[in-house]
Amino acid sequence: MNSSTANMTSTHSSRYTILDRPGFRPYALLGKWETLLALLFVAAFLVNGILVPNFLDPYNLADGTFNFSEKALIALPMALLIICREIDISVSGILALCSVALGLANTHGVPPALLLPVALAAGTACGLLNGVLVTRFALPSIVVTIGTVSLFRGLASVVLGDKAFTGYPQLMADWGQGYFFDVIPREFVVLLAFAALFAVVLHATRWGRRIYAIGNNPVAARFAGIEVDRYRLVLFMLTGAMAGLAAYLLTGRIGSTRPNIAMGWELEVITMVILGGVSIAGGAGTIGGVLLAVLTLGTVTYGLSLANVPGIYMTIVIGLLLLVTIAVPRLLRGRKVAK
Amino acid sequence: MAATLHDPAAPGTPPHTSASGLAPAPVLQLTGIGKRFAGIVALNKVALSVSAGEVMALIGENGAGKSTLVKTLTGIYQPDEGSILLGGQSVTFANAQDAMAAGITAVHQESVMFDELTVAENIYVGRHPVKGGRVDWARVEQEAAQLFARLEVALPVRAKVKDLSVAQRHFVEIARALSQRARVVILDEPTAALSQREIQELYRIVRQLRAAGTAIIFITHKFDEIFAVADRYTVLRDGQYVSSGSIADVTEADLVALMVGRAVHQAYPKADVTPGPMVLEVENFCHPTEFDGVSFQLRRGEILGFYGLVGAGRSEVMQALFGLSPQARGAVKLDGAPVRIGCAAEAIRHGIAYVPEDRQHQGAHLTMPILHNITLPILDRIGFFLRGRRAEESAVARHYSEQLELKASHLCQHVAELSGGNQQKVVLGKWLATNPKVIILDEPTKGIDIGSKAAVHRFIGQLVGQGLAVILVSSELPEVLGLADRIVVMHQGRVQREFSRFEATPENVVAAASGCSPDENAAVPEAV
Amino acid sequence: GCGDKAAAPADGKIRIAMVVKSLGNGFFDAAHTGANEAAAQLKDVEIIYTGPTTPSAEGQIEIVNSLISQKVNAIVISANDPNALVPIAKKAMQRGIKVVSFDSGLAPEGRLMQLNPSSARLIGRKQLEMASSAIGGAGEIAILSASAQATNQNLWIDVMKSELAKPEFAKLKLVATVYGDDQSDKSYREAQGLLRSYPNLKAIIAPTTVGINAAGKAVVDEKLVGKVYVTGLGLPSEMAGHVKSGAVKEFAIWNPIDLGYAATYAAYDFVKGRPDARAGGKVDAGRMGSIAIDAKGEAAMAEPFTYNASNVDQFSKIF
Amino acid sequence: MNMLKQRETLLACSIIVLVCLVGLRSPVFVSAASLSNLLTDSTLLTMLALTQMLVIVTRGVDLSVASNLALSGMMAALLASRHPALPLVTVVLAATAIGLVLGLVNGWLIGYLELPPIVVTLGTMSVYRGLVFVLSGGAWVSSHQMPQDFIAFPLTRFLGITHLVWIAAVAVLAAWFIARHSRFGRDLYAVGNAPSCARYVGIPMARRLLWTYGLSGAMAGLCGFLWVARYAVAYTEIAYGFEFTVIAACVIGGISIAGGTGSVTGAVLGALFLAVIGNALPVVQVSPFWQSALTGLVILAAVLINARDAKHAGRQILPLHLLQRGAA
Ligand SMILES: Nc1ncnc2c1ncn2[C@@H]1O[C@H](COP(=O)(O)OP(=O)(O)OP(=O)(O)O)[C@@H](O)[C@H]1O
Ligand SMILES: Nc1ncnc2c1ncn2[C@@H]1O[C@H](COP(=O)(O)OP(=O)(O)OP(=O)(O)O)[C@@H](O)[C@H]1O
Ligand SMILES: [Mg+2]
Ligand SMILES: [Mg+2]
Repeated sequence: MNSSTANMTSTHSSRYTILDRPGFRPYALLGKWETLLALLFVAAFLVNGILVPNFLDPYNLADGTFNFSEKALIALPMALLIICREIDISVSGILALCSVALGLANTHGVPPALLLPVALAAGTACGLLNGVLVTRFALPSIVVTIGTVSLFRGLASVVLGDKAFTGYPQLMADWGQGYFFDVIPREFVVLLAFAALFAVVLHATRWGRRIYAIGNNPVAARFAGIEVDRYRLVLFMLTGAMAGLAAYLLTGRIGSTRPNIAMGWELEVITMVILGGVSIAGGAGTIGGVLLAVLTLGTVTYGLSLANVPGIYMTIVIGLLLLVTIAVPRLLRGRKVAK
Repeated sequence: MAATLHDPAAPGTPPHTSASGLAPAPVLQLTGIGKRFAGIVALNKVALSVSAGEVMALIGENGAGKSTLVKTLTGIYQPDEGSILLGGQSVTFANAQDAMAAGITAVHQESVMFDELTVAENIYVGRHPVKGGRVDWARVEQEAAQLFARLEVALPVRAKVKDLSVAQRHFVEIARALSQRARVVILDEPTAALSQREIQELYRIVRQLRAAGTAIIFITHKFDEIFAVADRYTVLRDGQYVSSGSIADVTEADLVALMVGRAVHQAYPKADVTPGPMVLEVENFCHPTEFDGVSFQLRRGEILGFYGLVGAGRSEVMQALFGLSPQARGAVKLDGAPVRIGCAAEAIRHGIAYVPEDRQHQGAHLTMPILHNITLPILDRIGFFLRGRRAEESAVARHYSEQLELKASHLCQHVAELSGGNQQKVVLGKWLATNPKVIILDEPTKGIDIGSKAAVHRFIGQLVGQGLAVILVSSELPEVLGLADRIVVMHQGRVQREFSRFEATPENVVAAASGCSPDENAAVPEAV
Repeated sequence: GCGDKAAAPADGKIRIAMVVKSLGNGFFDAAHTGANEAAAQLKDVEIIYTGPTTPSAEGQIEIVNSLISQKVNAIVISANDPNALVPIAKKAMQRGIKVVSFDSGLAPEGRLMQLNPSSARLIGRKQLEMASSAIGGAGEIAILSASAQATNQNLWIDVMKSELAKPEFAKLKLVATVYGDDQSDKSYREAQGLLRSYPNLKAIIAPTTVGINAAGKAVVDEKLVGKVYVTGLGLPSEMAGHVKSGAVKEFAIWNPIDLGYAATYAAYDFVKGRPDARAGGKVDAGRMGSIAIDAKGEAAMAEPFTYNASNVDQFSKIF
Repeated sequence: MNMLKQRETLLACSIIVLVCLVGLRSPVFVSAASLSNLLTDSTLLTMLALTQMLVIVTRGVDLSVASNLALSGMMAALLASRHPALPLVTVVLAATAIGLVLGLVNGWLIGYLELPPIVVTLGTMSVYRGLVFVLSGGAWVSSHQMPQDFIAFPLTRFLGITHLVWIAAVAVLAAWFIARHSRFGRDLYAVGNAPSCARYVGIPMARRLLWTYGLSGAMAGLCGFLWVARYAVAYTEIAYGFEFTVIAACVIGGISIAGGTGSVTGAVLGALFLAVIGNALPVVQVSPFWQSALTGLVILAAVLINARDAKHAGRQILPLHLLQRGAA
């Protein structure tokens, strides 16, 4: 650092002046995805609060967070993966396999306190497999994980057959559906803590900066001395580990393991991430956006389910929400001029 | 030969008899063209006119708006104001197809290539000839082959484009532009990726076209080219029309003054540095397919030029040196100690920097801010938490941006929004910021305008004065001859010869690059 | 019983939520009809009919969660997983909501009562009897189930396996149990696989509606009508075609309308805190009379009803 | 070109080896009847894989095919059951048209609004599936409600071959023609290779994408009818999750998710490969609990074989000097 600052003193004045930041443009702030989501969230909240009885009850709001906390925990590393131009379709399979690992460990008398490490280890191992296949063999991650999802879920069903694991310790139930101070669901606290952690890593550290750089242009990132494959591998393992954590919480919450646990969650998780403004082409997106998307989706679906709208109508609503939120900005802005 | 290149008598075009003589009515006339992007005025009331059988040089600094003008002419952008008259009639183009139909084609600055398609198909992509409801492949291949035969470029029409070298790809693009029997052909920096020999080929083609009555707009930053092929010039500065006239009436210095608005010292400012101790020694560097037995040494304060035809393997050697090619073998010593460089991060740690030749793919992160681009390789130095280090980051980025005369409005601007030459400057700045011992510059001034080029050269000179060792890979002969202390010439993956500054002459360097061994360098075998 | 903490809605009606395995299932739609009938008779009952899109325990948990928030008075549920729903059901009961399971039961600690459509033994046995009578008492049979995770299917399959040991079924030989995941294409392929791998197969028992349909179609397509018989559980409205084609001679199902009707009555009794509404007691079930609850909190209705060519058309108009 | 051929040969060989292995274990599998059954069974997957291939070639993906199939199939079934007198052709055309419209919606959003395909089709996937429920009221349409000719159509034989196979054969030929010999198809390859370059050569990208997804939708519509008629039942959940099977078929067939490459032969072989596994597993009597794991393993193996092959193809720099000599 020192010698380069020394160089800087010999500044040769350029013909052009370059500002440090763009001038403040409120218009640009309005155009941001997060602003849009925040507005949507507030709107959904208000509409629900006015139209749906029981919605504003704090206990109900707290309970409502159970519906998305585990999925959102997986959405966090998934966001990093997608920013990095990768994707993991196998998360729900990993979750099932981790839950089976928990069940096996539990039935073989592993003490309750050691169950969480078991789930995390199992998840990390699954993520490692994905990561190795993707990095070592240079395969597209969507292809690899379409294969591994059926492998992981298949292994779960091989172990379980038509049986189920039950009888999990109270500790897991406490984390899965317990509360802090009798009001704040523990799962939600875990989610917020991890969201903060991920946000710091992605937005305030050099790891995060490099993740963006890889997603933006993997070749140039390699040329800039970033060990692209190592980052990818670690992100896959992280996703696996978070799926393991989700498995621990979900299994604790429902107290049983079957091979079809969390079936179809991958699409819900990816929906959260994409609605959160993470670009599927990589290189763009924020954790704040993902969290807002999670809360918005949670509010909308919880409001609908309090109004006893059948689940299948909810899928329509979510599908439309996804389409509308990406289409409206584009329609408002007019057709983009491509480079 | 020339007359057979193509038949310009497209419907509605009066046949031209000769390229010389009094200028006929312009084929293409632009008046008052304006184009802005989100607050940036790229073009402001630009005027331009070209006649049939004329080569118009369009010149201007980086970011002057040349490429933007090309895009508005070819239907890729729609101008915000102004009019385009083609053959005396006002036209508007909603898309590239309209422009092609009207007889305007271009070879764009960015490569427009479809890697998985064959050479022949790349020429006809988007307008395959159809017979009886199906694509007439026989005709596609036949016409492509004929086209290359007329251009006197040998290319297998069935090869996939991804297997071609950069220069070969460029000829495919040129062939595409010519295949359309256009009235106006635009070449946007066509020589940036070509070496001397291929540039000569291109000149020949341009002259053929001119003789056949085509109007040609030729964009370049190299003045020798302007004087070699152009008849007239038009200068843009900051998106505005400055002047135009006949090439015969101006000198290089006049043009530079028009472009930049001030005088520029064109000399190559190689400071007289006595080379210091040895920094880098490369011994018998090999790669299974790309190069073989490459050895050279580099001292502190020295500039080592690498010259060769495009495809000679220089870039591959440099990338291997930078740890990007795991298959490479050989002994590398840094400051006398043997090192093994397995990845780019290690190379950076050892104080090596590599400015890649392909800025779009290997160099820049296009949708990231300038600031983040420049500090990317030095994040380790800045710290783990980047929040709160913003001032340091800005200082570094600002320093190098100013040294290189970057034209940008603010540091948070995405690199994609910069003009081609300014993107190159960002990449250069990013590597200079690593504060290296050895910097490898692979075509560092490709696409950079003359004023900035001088700034870059001056800056390189300064760094060398401070003890930096530079490897300069360049296909621009004057640059290599002017800057380098020694010149290594490569041919087909091997070192053909090494010249000291005093031995090197344009003739013997080019001869070596074409594969002549030292003793026969008097007799250049092929026309260069 | 415990005090009624759940707040009654403004109009004073008792709200009973019927949570089914998944929406769009004819069987549960019929149960809904029964529940509405009971509500009409009870006058002060409002039925909320709901269920997830796909038959998943997680989906049902979300729904029960929202029902707790709505402070309904009772939840009548057919569970996709007997254990996974226990914690949430317990939570509902802690908040004063009466939980009664029907059709596919919850584990005992998660509900006050389980209303079996019939006993598992009867259902399993019935299917074996139908298969046996169709093929003349002897031959190879196979089972085509839904997914390996479906609780009640597995229960019936276990019953069938133990019943097969009995002398009256000694000549029946169970050669395979396969799973079609309640997808028509997979079930069809599995049925075809059975027909091909076991040339001597005489009957396929499919205790699931998608399965019995697919097996019927596979038998027709393989031109084995008259050689291989399909039987199992299905709805008359969905099975009429296969009975006509001859692939299915007989099939069984209990009356889902009655099941929904009785479950609603039972839940009402619990909400009202009737003294008999407890394990070992009985519930009053309107037109069905009273239903006894055994010591494990389970109650069973009648033996499943058998349908064949003579009556299927008549019932197919009803459910 | 040569490399591509090799990869497809490899896949074809692995299919044959797979069939032989299964045949060794359970000889019924290689009987003529069984193999013809296999062919019939693979048709729907094959047809969907063909249009999915075109979509993937443009760097897109159509996740909504299975939902589209369910919706068009349900509409066809409702139409046929409510109006039994309607000629079958009308029903088929109606199903195809519905599919086409649903596909065009995707295409419009992706082509004209330039929205990312995976996001758009993820959204329409939910919407279409939900609409099946809404429009059918959640009720089944069962075999006895459908007209006889409706149910009979897919498996009726013409010249000894089922209609399904005929239709699939026509679809394969049509897709081959589109992919190899039509301007439309060639433009798709160009778009997939370099989307940003497509506009430079005047390819009407929006229109091409519109019709590519339209085609995928129309095929889903047709398959919707065939599916419902074949299995003689329509309900909300039909073909749930089938989109991933279709994509897996394409991927196994060597169609690159990165766009720009892929052949009809690849798509067909990929679909056949999965059909063989799907048909073999019930016959070889492995434990049903192993099925999913085995399928996953086999898919991974196929993908790895493909990858290994791709590595061999590698980037080889053409011997430039030879060419130059030729020119001189
Ligand atoms: N898509 C875009 N969005 C915003 N600004 C743009 C865009 N394209 C070009 N510009 C701006 O327009 C100006 C003109 O750029 P242009 O590419 O035409 O320059 P040029 O003369 O071709 O330069 P060079 O010699 O470096 O290629 C530049 O200031 C550039 O930043
Ligand atoms: N067949 C190919 N496929 C893909 N990229 C290629 C191919 N051939 C060359 N390139 C790219 O083009 C660039 C030019 O490399 P090449 O080996 O042809 O010449 P060079 O001597 O290394 O470069 P130069 O002479 O331009 O400095 C390389 O960086 C390489 O990445
Ligand atoms: Mg330019
Ligand atoms: Mg090079």
